[in-house]
Amino acid sequence: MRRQILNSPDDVVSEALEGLALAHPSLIVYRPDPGIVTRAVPARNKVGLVSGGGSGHEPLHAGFVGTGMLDVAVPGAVFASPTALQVHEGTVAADSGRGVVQIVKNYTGDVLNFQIAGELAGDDAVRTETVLVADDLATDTDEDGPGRRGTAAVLAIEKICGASAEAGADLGTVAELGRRVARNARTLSLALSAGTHPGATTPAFSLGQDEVELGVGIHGERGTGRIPFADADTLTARLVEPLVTELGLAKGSSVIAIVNGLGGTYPLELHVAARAVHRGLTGRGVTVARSLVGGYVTSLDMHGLSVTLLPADPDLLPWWDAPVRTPALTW
Amino acid sequence: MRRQILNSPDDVVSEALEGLALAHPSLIVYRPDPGIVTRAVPARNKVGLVSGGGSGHEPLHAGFVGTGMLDVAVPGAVFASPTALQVHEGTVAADSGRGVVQIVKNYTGDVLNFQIAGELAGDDAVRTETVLVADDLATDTDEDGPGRRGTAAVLAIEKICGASAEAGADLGTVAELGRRVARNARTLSLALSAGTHPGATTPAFSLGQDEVELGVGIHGERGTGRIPFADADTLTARLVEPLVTELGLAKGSSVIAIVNGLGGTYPLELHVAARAVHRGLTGRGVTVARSLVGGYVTSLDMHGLSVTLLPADPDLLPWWDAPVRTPALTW
Amino acid sequence: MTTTSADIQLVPDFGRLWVDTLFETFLDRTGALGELDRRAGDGDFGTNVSSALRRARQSIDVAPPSDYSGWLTAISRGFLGTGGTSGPLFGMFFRDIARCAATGEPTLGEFSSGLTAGLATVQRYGKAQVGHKTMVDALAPAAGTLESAVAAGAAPGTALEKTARAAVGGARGTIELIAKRGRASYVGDVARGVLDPGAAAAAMLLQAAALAQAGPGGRVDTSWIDG
Amino acid sequence: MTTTSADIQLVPDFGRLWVDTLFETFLDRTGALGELDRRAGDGDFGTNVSSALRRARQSIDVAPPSDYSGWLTAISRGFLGTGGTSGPLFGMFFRDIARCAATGEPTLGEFSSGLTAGLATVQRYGKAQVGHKTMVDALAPAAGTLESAVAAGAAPGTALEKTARAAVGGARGTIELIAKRGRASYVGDVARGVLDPGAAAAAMLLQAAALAQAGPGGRVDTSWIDG
Ligand SMILES: Nc1ncnc2c1ncn2[C@@H]1O[C@H](COP(=O)(O)OP(=O)(O)O)[C@@H](O)[C@H]1O
Ligand SMILES: Nc1ncnc2c1ncn2[C@@H]1O[C@H](COP(=O)(O)OP(=O)(O)O)[C@@H](O)[C@H]1O
Ligand SMILES: [Mg+2]
Ligand SMILES: [Mg+2]
Ligand SMILES: [Mg+2]
Ligand SMILES: [Mg+2]
Repeated sequence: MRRQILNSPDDVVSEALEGLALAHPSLIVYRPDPGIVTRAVPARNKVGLVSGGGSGHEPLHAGFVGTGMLDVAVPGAVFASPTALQVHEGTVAADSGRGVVQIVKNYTGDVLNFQIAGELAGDDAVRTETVLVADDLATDTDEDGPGRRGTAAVLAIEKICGASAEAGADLGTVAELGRRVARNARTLSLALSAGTHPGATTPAFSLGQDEVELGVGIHGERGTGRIPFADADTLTARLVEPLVTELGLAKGSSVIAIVNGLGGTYPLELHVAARAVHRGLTGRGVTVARSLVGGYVTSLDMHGLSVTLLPADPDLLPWWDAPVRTPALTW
Repeated sequence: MRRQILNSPDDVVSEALEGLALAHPSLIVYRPDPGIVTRAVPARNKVGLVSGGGSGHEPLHAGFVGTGMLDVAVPGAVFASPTALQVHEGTVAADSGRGVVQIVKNYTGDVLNFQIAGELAGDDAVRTETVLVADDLATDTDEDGPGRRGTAAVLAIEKICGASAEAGADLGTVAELGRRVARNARTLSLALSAGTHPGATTPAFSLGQDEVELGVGIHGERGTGRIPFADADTLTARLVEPLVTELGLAKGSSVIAIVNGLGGTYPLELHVAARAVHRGLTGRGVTVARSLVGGYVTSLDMHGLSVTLLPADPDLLPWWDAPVRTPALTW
Repeated sequence: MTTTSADIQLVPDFGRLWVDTLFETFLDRTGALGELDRRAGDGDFGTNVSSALRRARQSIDVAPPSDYSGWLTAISRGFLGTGGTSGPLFGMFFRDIARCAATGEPTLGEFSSGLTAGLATVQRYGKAQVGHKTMVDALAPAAGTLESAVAAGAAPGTALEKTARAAVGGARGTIELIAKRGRASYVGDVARGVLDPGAAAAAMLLQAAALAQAGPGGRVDTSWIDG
Repeated sequence: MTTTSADIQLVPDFGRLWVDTLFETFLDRTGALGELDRRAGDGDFGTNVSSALRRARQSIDVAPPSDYSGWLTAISRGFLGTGGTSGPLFGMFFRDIARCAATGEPTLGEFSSGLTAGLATVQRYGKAQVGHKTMVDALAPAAGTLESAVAAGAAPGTALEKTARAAVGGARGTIELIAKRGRASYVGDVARGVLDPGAAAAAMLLQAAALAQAGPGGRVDTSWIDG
């Protein structure tokens, strides 16, 4: 039985956001009603950036509010979309007159509520553009369906769009940049065990001792297949190889790589995996132009990791490198 | 049975350090022989700062090498002191002519090997001073013994001494500042479950469903008592109250607070706890001048947290606030 | 050449009357609606509707609306501030309904246009067709019936009565369907035999509209949802 | 007034001879030493000693030492680059031993001073007294015996032989003790009846010194550690 450090499961999101804001008073403010997180000092005269979605993926998104990244985060309940009104309030709060880019992970509820919020914002004369993040290679099927899920690539998009917006780019430019990154980035994940929903006592799914779940999402759903448990190098290769193939990476390619812990992966494990990813890529002649290793887009306390690769077009790197100052990402 | 994302347990530390260095090439360099992590660009003409100890506490210490914090980290095997020679090499590497402050957590092996390394460094005409970190309130007994263990306060000491050294303070001044912080900071920890040693399949100790281990250390050792499982506010109060009493905090006091995850605590939990710590303190009229919330001084994947309180003497705050740029702490 | 009844005003204060009837109608029925979602969905539909209406009531209590558009906007916002798929869809549906009147209370024709627009919005966002076992199965026949009734010159009371009956009929028809949209679509054949809760709620709100137009003394009969 | 033997040189090439004998002596005994640590400690002593000696051998192979100090420094560094409590303590012990000779090979008096200094260093760092069931229980009688022998004018061979015997006697004496220092101190009475591995190793290295001085042909008899 899993236990957690919580008060009431119903209050976990609002209490955690209050805690986050108390820890970063100079960076962010949490407004419990309507349930949004904004910069402590709102930006002026720039394209606004709003993102959000279900909670349980911390530090995403509230941890990425700040200079050089988001203006506003709109967190729903655990694994549940924020409401259209919440997103609407967040969108309006993100506007400083030059329009707002909504960065939306591809999940039915999120897409619906952000779309509606955009329409409502139009009533307030706030122009909006949407960047849909759909990077999860595991859900890349031809079938007529909801399409690829949005996972850790959202971090790269928030970072890159954030830098571009901070530098003064206009609404269309920021959105187009985000869409380009969204088109090019792919992610693949695996888990040794699922996360446990606040208030629940057992993980969302369970695995045999010899099984690893490949292609997991970040909402406790099972993956697309099971592979044998193996050492870090072997497991990591099961993520890197399909990504390399999908993105057509070859000798001379250059990528931005995100090795992301899913919540229950501790630092030694994650850095052993990061080394394997790095070696796996450089061994194929692919340069790792930039990399980021840490628990950024999580699924409660899921024990696993995701690898995101994004071809490092030369014009992207300055946006990636540009200063950022948020609770969870600062350089 | 717990499983981990590893290759050989023997290689976990060196592989993880290689991974860390690959992720932060502009900040740090890992030298596998003799087993030290240095800044990518060594500082010149400043007091050097070296720290180290057993691994398994990541991001401590290698994650804190960089401008405004450590010059060199010396990681041992998991939960085992680095060797005297390793520490010696690290100490010499940290020296840029103005001497080196060794920051040592109070464990027999660490104390011994750092002391010897200091003596060996003397042969090389490197002056050294030692700051012994012994903040763990749970091990504060009158008995003739090894004294309080060194835990998460080491982070505050590395930050504050790092800033002072970076600003050009001399050896004695940096060391005296560190010793003052070490005297004044106290930490208390609890765990819902122990971490699992790389290569092992069961946690270092196990607890009943209604038990929480109070006063745990960071090496898988049991705590000093068991308390009933309860909600986050109640559990957190069991850490805050003894600290407040020990430090004589009262209405009007002001503290720096570190709410530290022990490795297996995921962000929602940690921020719910941070809120409780904050409210527990402000409810007593104690101002939280600064706070830091995250997994900084861990014990593998131990599920638990520690709270560190340090009276926020006005002259400490500028050192705390001074810029820092390391893999795991940047502002 | 027939005369339409498009320009006839609905009863004075129709907005307030409808909203009051709505609260009344749903008051003790969200449990039953939730139960339907539990049998062929994820079980949250009842909570979603009740919290939407609670939110609407709160805002009405704080700032009582002054006209039709205000009353219906409160309902719209209540749903837009709620989760699930039904929250945003009903929210946007009521937004179109709220906007249908040029000024003050709507004419029957404006109301009919509002219903048609609301249906179109739900379909634009939800991508559901008739037969997919969703609220569309109640709203589509209702909107069509009202348009015809207006074109045929039916009086508002009769027109709205017919509309409600069409909606209830459409909702009941979902019992035999397997779902192609929403959570119920994940359970396949298991949903057959279960009334779609969203369709049921859509029909109930049109029953409430008919009663509001008919005037006091009546009661919406929702016993049909217990099937 | 007696004549001391302090100024007599040990055999030429004593450093190399001692180190070779050391490797020889410990080669197949680290398993047995580790077993002692397993019975009353944490079991890593054998690995610690063998990896210290392996490290020393490597550095010697890469850069062969040119004098006594160089040979013993290699041993010191081998231990200083090793874990456990014994690594740093033996490392610092051998550092003092390596430094005892003014130039070239040591005199008997210099060697005696080195042993006494090494003991003091071990005690300074380890805070162990005689009777605490540690390497000190072998080193202390050895250092005392050697000082007396030098003062009494004993020849180097005899003096080192006596020293080794005293060390072995001290080590064997630890069997009856319960530990007050080191990991064995955590197990209390369980350690009684078990020879302290650090004391055994200390005695073995002094046996090796005596044999190096005595010249080729001999063999260090370590059968006593099997108890
Ligand atoms: N794509 C859709 N278009 C129109 N209505 C839908 C759609 N998906 C679901 N619904 C309606 O929503 C109802 C369920 O609402 P609710 O329980 O709030 O949503 P969820 O399925 O997200 O839990 C269903 O009974 C159905 O009538
Ligand atoms: N404080 C001390 N002073 C001197 N010798 C000690 C001390 N503590 C332990 N030892 C010696 O070290 C030996 C154990 O060494 P080792 O196994 O390497 O250390 P650890 O106990 O750290 O695993 C013991 O047998 C004992 O002789
Ligand atoms: Mg539902
Ligand atoms: Mg739902
Ligand atoms: Mg041992
Ligand atoms: Mg040991």
